[in-house]
Amino acid sequence: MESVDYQNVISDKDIRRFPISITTTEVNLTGSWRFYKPEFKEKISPCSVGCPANTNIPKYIHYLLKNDMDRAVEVLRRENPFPATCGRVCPHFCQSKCNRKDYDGAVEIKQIERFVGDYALKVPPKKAKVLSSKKVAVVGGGPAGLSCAYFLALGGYRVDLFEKERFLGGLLIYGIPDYRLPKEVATKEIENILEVGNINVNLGVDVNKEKVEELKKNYDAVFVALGLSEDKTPGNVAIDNEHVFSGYELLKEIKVNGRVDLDGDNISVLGGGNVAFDIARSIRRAGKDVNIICMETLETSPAFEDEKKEAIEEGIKVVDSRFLQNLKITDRGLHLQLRGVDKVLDNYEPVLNDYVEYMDTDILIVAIGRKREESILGIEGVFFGGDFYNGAKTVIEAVASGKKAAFEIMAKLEGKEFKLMNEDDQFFRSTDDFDEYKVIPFERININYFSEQKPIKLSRLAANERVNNFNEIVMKPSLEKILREAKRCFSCGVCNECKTCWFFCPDMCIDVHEKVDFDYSFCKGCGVCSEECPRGVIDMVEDK
Amino acid sequence: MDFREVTNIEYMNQGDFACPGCGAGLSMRHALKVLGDKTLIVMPASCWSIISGVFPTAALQVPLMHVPFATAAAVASGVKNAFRKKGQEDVNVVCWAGDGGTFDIGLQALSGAAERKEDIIYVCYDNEAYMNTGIQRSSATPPGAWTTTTPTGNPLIYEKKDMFNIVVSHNPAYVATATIAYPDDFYQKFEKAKNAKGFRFIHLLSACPPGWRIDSKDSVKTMRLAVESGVFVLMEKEQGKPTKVTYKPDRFVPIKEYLLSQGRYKHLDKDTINKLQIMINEHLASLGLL
Amino acid sequence: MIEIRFHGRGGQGAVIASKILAYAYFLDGYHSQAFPTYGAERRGAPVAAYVRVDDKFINVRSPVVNPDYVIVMSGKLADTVDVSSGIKENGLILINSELNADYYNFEEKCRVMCFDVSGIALKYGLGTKIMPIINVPILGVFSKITNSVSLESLKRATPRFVSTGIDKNIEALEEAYNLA
Amino acid sequence: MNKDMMLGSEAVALGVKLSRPKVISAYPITPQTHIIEKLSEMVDGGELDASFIRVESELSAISAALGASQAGVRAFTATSSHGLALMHEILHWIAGSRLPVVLVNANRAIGSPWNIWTDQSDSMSQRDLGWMQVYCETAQEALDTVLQAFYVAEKVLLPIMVMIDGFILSHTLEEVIIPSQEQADKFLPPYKPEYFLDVDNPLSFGNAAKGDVFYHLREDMQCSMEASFGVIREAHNRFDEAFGRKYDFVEGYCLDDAEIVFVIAGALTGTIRVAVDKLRDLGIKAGLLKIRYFRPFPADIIKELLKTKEHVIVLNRSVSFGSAGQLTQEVKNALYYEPNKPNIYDYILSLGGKDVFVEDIVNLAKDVGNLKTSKMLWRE
Repeated sequence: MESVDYQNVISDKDIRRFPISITTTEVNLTGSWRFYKPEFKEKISPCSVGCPANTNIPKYIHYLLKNDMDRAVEVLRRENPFPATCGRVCPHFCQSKCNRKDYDGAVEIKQIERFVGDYALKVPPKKAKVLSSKKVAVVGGGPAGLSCAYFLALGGYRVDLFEKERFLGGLLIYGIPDYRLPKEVATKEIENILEVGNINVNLGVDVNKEKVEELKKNYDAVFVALGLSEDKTPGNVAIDNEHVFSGYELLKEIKVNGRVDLDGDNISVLGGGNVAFDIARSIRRAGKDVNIICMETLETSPAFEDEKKEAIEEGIKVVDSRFLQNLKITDRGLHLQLRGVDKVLDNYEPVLNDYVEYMDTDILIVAIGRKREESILGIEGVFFGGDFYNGAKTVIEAVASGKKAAFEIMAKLEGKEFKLMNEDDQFFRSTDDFDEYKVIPFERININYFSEQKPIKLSRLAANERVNNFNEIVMKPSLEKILREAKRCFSCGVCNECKTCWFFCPDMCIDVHEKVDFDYSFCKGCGVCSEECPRGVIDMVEDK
Repeated sequence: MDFREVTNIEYMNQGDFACPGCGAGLSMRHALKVLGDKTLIVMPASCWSIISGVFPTAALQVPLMHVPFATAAAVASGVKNAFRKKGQEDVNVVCWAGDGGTFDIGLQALSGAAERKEDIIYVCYDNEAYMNTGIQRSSATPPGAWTTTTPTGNPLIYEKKDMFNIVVSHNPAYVATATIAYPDDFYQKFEKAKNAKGFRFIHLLSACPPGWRIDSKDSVKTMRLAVESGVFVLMEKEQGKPTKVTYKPDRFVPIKEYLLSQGRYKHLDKDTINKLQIMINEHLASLGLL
Repeated sequence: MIEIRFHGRGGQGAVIASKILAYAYFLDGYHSQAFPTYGAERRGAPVAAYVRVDDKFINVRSPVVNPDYVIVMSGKLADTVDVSSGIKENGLILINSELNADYYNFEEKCRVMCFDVSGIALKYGLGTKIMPIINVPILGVFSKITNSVSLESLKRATPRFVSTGIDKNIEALEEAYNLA
Repeated sequence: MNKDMMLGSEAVALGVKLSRPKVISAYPITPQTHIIEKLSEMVDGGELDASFIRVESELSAISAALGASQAGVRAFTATSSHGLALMHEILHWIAGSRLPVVLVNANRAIGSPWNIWTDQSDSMSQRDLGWMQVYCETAQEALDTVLQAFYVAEKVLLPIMVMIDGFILSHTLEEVIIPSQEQADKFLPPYKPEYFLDVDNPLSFGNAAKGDVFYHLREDMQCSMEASFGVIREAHNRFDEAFGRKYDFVEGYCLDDAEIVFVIAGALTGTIRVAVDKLRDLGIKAGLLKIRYFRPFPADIIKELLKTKEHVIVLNRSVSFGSAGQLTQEVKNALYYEPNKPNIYDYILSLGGKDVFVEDIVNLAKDVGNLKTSKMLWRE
């Protein structure tokens, strides 16, 4: 048979292409599909707003959970140089703002702060450099003055600090009893502040009006936080240090000597604030019977709830809604005439009723508040802060006031106008640079990523274990408990690298490392990351 | 689930052709994270036919073969038998099909493979209509839903086909429903499917922003709402064990909330929504969930 | 070329008989071919099968229309099916029947032979009274009367196409051969 | 030489077994069933080391073959008629995927009405897929062609369909020379594809391709079809060396001096041979051209063989309704540029198993003077 000549074999050329894909879709830059783009924008947690010092609570909790304690300490100290102190004595306004409060109970921030603060005691802060030739005088070595000095020092200014007493710390050292704040804690924390450098401490310097005027001339700025210098007394009572004592002075004596000797077993304390309860409880620790007499009802009296509760546990009797109308010194001691009080007005004036009661007591301790040295307040061009300016407030409020003053001073010295970064929120932070200050409400929390869990229970010394000593009452929770509690934090508005955005990005365009980075070459702008972020740190913005 | 513990290894390339917020793309990404690199995909016509990239590019880093619409489970049977003969029994042969390719045109091949106990994993990503062709009704389209072929809403008598129990009736090794909106559940189920031997079926609810008429950002949220409202029940059945509901919300969200979050249901009146709620309640009651 | 046509009813084994026969011819050294006319395979329905034998390769594949031999598996079939159709002059029709060959009166000029193969089948337990399986023994009769295929080859061919009762079939085959 | 008798179907099964496929998937349909019954027996009996997937439809049968082939192993399936039609979509896909699947089709008519008997409408209507097509005349040829088919398909990287006529070949017991496994192995090397599903070299197969790419992929399929002539010839030569049996794209019979040539494909060829012999006895110079390869269509060879003939009667066992028999179309096409082309008659015979007898063909040749080339011819 005839045959036609054909090419005998197949060459590569004959089979050139197969329907096989061997390259990647990465040539397809899907970022061009986008109308909106995600942006990483951290926001403000309500607890930070609640904190007078605006501590970035979620952030330090995040570092705690990351087992990066140094970073946690750094974040805490960025706003507050007294974390170990505040972790004990601060009423934690933050907790009352916590988004978890009405969900399953606020995060026990106080104990977390105490935990990190105690760690911080062992970590001195980094030395600050001197960046300016200008000098600032700070008068008063309490929490406000120390905070002001601390932030100024961090800002590169040299500070001369003046303190009347032999030690720095004010009420931290001379006021708050050890069972609430051990002296060593406050002392260490103050030492750490001084570690920053740039602070020249002058102890035993009593500053009066003339001295302030002088400082004003010699320094580029002066901050005065003298605290409250004089006891208030009821009109018909005078402190004689025989039958009638100053609560403040007694507390100081106890802090310095560890004890106080009073003649008499039946002691009455006048006042409903923390000082009244502190002195009452301190004296109770000497085995004496103590009454607290206050104008308010027990519930409305201004002392911290814990204080009141613990005082009653310790056997202190609270005679509330009573006004000391008269006092007679007798052979057996003091005879008090008390009137019933219907209510207490805003200016601390009681509205009395007809009820009259008499009470005998060996000693009366007055703790109804203290006054400031008004004459200094009139000096212009001087910055004021702390209790001296704000009246009796909490430690954290003193810290906040010192911090605010420091920034105001620095703004002034640098010729800038100081303004709070967000007036509405009373929020300022020294170093973080947010473009948008927005507080994350509970509704912004993607609750699907959380489940209900009650806060940890705190262990306290029982009343009979504490009435004969000054040991701390709230025991330190275990690390396990602290971490469990820390995990409850929603981390509102603050990235805690949970990677939810990364997980749900359909386009693999997210990298989470400290913050969230987006690969805009491929991000299609779907917005799932923003929607799913449990804490609202990703915003979708128009992509122009 | 702690997302920080999820592997960083990706088996998908960027630049895929999924719409923004596509549930199917996201589901594939995570399914592959569980299944790993000893996996290959058999893919019938579906949105993923496009998502996977245009020749000569590929969005997957595992082998993939595209196959005609009706054939996924049969092709996978052939692939698995070939791998067995090659001595590579350990390769996961995965069908990745849409609801059309599973509930409708691919059902026969699926049933055949399930009955033969083929050692494959069949994943149906169910976006409840023919989305790739532009949103036409499938037998996975829920009653009441708008599609371009049910412009006044899918009649209520067309109840969504009960794929879970259809597959269960073949007594396969493992059957589950899942959605990526519940990552824990999703990962556990893929892990179980991976470790089981024999025919395995996972029915994934997968949001389609254009088809469901939702904002792309709400994709995961809507899938979650489907579960929270009881429209999609997360369950599983291992061979020899009873069907188990793997997640039950504390209380079911009213179906209204789910329906009205999506444009495809916006035409529904109160009466219809009530009827749908009754249907869902009956279904949940039959599962012992109400 | 020899052409053979089988008539049977579904289930009687006409197709198998045709295969055994073709194979036996093959074993005898011939070229052969066997094939059925299939309808749907239904028990009881009439079927036909064909065998061709030649000393060279058989090309033609059309049905056998002018057979040299016709083998009818059941006498009753001859009443309803035109079994003699196209038979060559002096061709032979072998019918499994108790009746006398005279009973069958075909138009064509051909020989007719009847043989009660069913009786032999039943004796060896092949099939039932209603439906005896006679496909193997009838080949013994065919071998004897035509002398065109060897008994030995039939015996050898049988096991290849019969799955059960091989021994009984072969015994029946031999008895049919001997009695024919 | 080991010779035996077997059905055409069994010869196919034996050819498959000798080819050592790894996956067989099939669904029963008359008249293909004997093939898969026999293969099941071989697999279950351990004679053949393959997976036999008993699928639930022809669609799945061919799909499983697609999967197996893409996975890189030799895959086989068999079907017929409606089954082949049901496979249609996947047949396209396999060709487009460039997978060397071998399919045996037992030719059978397609309804309606129901008809289980043989014609070639089923395979002829699948001619444009990119599958090679071979039509077999005898059981021996069927066996041999299956072996060749794997060789050719795996070199050309296009699938191949081997046709045996239903009943008249599939169910016919005839003699076959049995090749040994050693011979077969020598002829057919193990299948080693370059691209396949491989977790160590992950590729995507069949991703969407736009027109500019798709167009050239299709051009490549045509290039491969054209180049396949060389491969097929090589296969035939090697087969001859290994087994001593010669095959070609076409086979002539009494062709050299023939004036009337019948063109046919499939098992009815044998009947036509007998008719040619008869015609020669009657002094009529008849001849026969048997077409084995319908795809690729060996147009050049056919042109050379037929260009000087007077009458060419193309015997079609299928119709392209509204046009001509598919075989006629191709033959006419091959001869189009010849200046003195023969009279080409478009004859349709034996649809749905209608019997064809030697006499019919003899009469047809005798009557050639009265036949018309202008219209399709049907038997009285």
